[in-house]
Amino acid sequence: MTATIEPGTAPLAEALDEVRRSAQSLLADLGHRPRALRIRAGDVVVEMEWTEQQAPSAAPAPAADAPPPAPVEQAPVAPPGVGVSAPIVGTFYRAPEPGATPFVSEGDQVRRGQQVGIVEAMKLMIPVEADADGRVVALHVADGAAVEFGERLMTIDPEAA
Amino acid sequence: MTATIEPGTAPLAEALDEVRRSAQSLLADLGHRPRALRIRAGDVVVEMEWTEQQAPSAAPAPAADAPPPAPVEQAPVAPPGVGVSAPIVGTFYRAPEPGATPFVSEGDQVRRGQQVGIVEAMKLMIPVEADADGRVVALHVADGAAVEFGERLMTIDPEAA
Amino acid sequence: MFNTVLIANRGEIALRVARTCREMGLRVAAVYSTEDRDSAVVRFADQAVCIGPGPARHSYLYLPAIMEAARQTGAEAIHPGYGFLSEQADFAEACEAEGLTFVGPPPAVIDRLGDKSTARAAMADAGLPLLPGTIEPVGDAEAVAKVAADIGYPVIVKAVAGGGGRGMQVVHEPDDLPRQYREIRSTAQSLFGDDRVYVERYLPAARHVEVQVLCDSHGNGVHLGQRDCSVQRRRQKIIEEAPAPGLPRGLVEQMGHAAVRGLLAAGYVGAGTVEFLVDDQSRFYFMEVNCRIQVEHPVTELTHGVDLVREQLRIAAGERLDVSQEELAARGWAIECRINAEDPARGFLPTPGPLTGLHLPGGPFVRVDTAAVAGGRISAAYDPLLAKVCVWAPDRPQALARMRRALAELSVEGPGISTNRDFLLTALDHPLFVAGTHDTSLVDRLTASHPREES
Amino acid sequence: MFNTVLIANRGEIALRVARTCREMGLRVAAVYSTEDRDSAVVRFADQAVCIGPGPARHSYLYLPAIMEAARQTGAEAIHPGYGFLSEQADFAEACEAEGLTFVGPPPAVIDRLGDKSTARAAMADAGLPLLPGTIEPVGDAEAVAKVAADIGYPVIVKAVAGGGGRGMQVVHEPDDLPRQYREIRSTAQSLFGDDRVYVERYLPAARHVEVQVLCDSHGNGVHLGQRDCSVQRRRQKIIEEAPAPGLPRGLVEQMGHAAVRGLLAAGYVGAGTVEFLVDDQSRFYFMEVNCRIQVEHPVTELTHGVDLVREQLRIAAGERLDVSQEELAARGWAIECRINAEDPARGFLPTPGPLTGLHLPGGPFVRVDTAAVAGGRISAAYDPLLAKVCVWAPDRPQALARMRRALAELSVEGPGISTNRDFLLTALDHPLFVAGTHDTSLVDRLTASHPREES
Repeated sequence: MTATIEPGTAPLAEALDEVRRSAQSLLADLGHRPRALRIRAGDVVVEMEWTEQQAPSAAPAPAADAPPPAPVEQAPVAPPGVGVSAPIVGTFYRAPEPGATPFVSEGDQVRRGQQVGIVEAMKLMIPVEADADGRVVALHVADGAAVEFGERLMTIDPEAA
Repeated sequence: MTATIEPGTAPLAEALDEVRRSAQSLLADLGHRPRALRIRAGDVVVEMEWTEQQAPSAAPAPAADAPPPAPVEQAPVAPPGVGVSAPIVGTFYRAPEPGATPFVSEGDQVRRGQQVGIVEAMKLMIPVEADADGRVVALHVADGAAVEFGERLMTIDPEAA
Repeated sequence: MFNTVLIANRGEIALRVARTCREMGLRVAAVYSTEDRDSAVVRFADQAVCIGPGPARHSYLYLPAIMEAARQTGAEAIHPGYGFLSEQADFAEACEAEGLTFVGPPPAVIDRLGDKSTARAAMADAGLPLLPGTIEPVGDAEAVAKVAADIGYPVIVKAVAGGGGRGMQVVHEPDDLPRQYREIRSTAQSLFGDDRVYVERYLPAARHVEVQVLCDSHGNGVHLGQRDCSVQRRRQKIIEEAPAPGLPRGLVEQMGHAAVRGLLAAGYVGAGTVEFLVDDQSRFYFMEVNCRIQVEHPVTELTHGVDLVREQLRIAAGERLDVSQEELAARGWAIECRINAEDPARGFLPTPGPLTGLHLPGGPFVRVDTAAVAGGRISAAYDPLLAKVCVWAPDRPQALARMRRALAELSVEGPGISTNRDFLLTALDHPLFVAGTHDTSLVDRLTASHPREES
Repeated sequence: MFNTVLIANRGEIALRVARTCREMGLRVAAVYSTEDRDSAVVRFADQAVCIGPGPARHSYLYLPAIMEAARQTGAEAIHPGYGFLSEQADFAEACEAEGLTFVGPPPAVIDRLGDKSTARAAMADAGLPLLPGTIEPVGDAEAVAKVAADIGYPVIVKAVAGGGGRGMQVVHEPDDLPRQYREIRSTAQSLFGDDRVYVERYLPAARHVEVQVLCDSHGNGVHLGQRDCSVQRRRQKIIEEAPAPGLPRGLVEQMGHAAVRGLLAAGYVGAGTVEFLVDDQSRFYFMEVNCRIQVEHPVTELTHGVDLVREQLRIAAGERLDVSQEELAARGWAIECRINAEDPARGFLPTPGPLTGLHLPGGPFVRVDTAAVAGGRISAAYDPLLAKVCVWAPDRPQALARMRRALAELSVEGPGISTNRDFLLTALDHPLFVAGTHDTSLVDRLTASHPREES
């Protein structure tokens, strides 16, 4: 956390007071403790660091709401439910052939093991199957798109089975 | 705790006071101890760091009682009390000259500023002085032994003053 | 030159190839298994594609996935590294079929030189000395016994399709031959799906000396001197050096020329290595050809000042060698130690796991090739190579001293992880190694006397 | 040879010297201030002695403490590194008085070459070309004005006792001279306690080229080629390379021979550097001598394959040079970039603080000299050099590409820490630097156009 304040020409003591007060008030307003704090105003700099272990005072438990580090290649937010992943790197097709009816569309009920798409890799047509009974609540990949191994293609809500 | 002070002249003392006071007041208001603190005002910088082990909690003025991070090569356990450290790397002597009575022995009462030994470095005889009023409770280094800068030579119990 | 190169490998060699690509201004496309999601090459690459789960046969060895990744990334060339698909003629062929440049020799050459029988025939034709034995596979136990009697015991029976230290058997006594012949055929069948074997004289006290060769697609070839790789545990090299210590000067040149002649005759293109055995009377015998960059290539780079991966890429792009044999001079001495996450006291059992701390050697004339980082992990799914520590010095004694210093600087921490660092230091200090008169039996001597840790 | 060497320094150079000592089988004694308690060399050394608090004048510059540490550790020789006491004749004398070997030239030579006036006289006597100007210090403003008028403006007024970029002033106009003359004298008095100054022609567009020399105590001297150190910020070098680009071959040899001749004439013993300015017509002029190992010595080590610290120690032990000028050949190209913990956008203000993360470049032909480790800190008490990243390649374009790749691999993390990495990359990419036609004004060009960070 870094806060930068425009440099002022006030004498040092005043500037120091201002920066310190700023730090105090920022920390108080925050309600929790950051890992590090740095406030600079002209020549005056206040920096603080806290250890990870230190209990963040009266703030709620941080571990509970801290999201895990997101893998770089994962889709930003996956909806809840069971994901159907690409079984191989290749090209995803929603339908058995160009122009044909897609295997599934959003809202469809599917059964575990039911074919819901195809990934083509080097002329190999690898069927994609539903991992659970449920309703298709989201399709994440367009027809004909390149997909990596393990990439989430669609999401099934098993509650809706 | 580390305080880094750049060399300078008269107005420096004032600035130093200001920065130190600012640090003290910030820490007092904080109510807990961060891992590190750094305040800089112009050429004056005060930096502090605490070890992980130290209880943060609502301890009183932390600067006063916080022991410095234990140096790796220091004697395993230093008895409680005020340490008297070698002012320079060199040879420690307990007495003003060979055969003479030692400046102090275990159990002696000493006053702050009283000479309690000598460290010789390249023919320079650097007096070692007591840092506090109290009783010499332990001598850690033998007469004629090589000592490093900062090595604890003896311990004074100020309670016994 | 290409725009984008796909690196069909993992670990330190993937990163090493990526570094050279970057320096040459080529776009780097990496592939990774789910085990390697956070690997160094993934972070380094311009683009990275997940090609499958941890087990290599479903990812790094799975041809359709690699080819798809190349298509998706728009790669024009594929660098296979070492291991995995690097010596699979099928893979080189698939690249050709897709219009991709395979960074390595043509498929037919891989085929011919990968089969030990045809490789021996090709090298014999080119005038390279072979150990007494058969060139053609031997069809039955009686024929083997006859050949063995002719060339004298001990003999070694080798699978034609073998490699990497697997599929061979030393036979010391005629009485053992029938049983061991049957065993090796059955092993070869199960390992390689090919039970053909051949027989040659076994040299118990030989040195493993190999010659690094570069051949361009215009019929030019040069060699970059020798590497001695005699320090092996279970036929896996652990210490390599360049040049080979104690070889007569004439022999060095003879071997170099023989290697170039052999590979040019075979139609070789790219960087390749011709492995020889050298006996205690400084006679050399062709053993096999490796159609790829080798783990130990850095020692040659350090002595010759040549980036071998750069030369591979240039050759693959159809460029000519830009150095002549006369210009290629070795300077000083280089040694590589392979740091494996393994426990020498438990039979070199791999010790995968999280890496909580890692401090690598640095400073003058030290090179470290690794994909390991503190906070990462050594995967149980792949070989346990953790880092290659390489040093250079003007002469061998200084190089040895530098390697000891560098290895002492290395620190690897993690629950359950141990390394062969101390074992390497012991090997470096062995009087035979110090004298440079060791042979491939060095590690056996060390392990025989090595105290086994209680477990 | 010695048994124990005390290293009277800190940071990367202390570790670098320690590494060579270890390789030579010498016991390593380190000294440290309380700031450096957990430093790399303290961990590396066989013995380490705390010599004082953080401020250098109470520790690394405090002669009695260093001498005591040498006594306590039983050191027979002291290596001073660079900076601190390395060019203090007093220190070399104190070593002599205590029967210790100072790893550097004799005190009288340090004295003579440390004084710019006597150094210029000595080099002029040895036939080295000097910039037009005075050899003797100039006593008053009138005399200076007369000299300046003779040699033509701009001139540079330099403190006789100056060095490291401090104590010099460029004067462009005769009218400015009296004031600037007074200023530089007063600055020199306060900085060095010596207000003597001299005058020479100022070259606005010169290149800083230096020659690395080794002289043994038997009257033999060799040079190890040139380094170009023209990329400087505030007269502090930040990029150095070997050889110097674009110098005519004849000039290279002329400068090399001149440097050796000059140092041998001065009675030099050890590793030393003769700094020259080279003007845009490839004329060279003696500037000063550095009586120590230099920060940028690795680039010479990489091109020449010589461990310069090893040579320093051998020479200090009275051994003869074991290489002749004919055998010393440069190979390829080497570049060093100094990674400083500083903020180029804030006038290169140092940014000390804890180092929470550090990832160093590695792989082919990359060398990193550093004492920094993740979990450590960059101290505000000393100069902000964090690491020296060095690369080697067969030619300059490849070396540049490799340096870009290496710098891109570097990552430094810590609250408040920034580095000059991106600034270095910008400098490397400047068309003048790429062409190798830059001079010492390059950084000024860059900072003039460098966007200042909004705050």
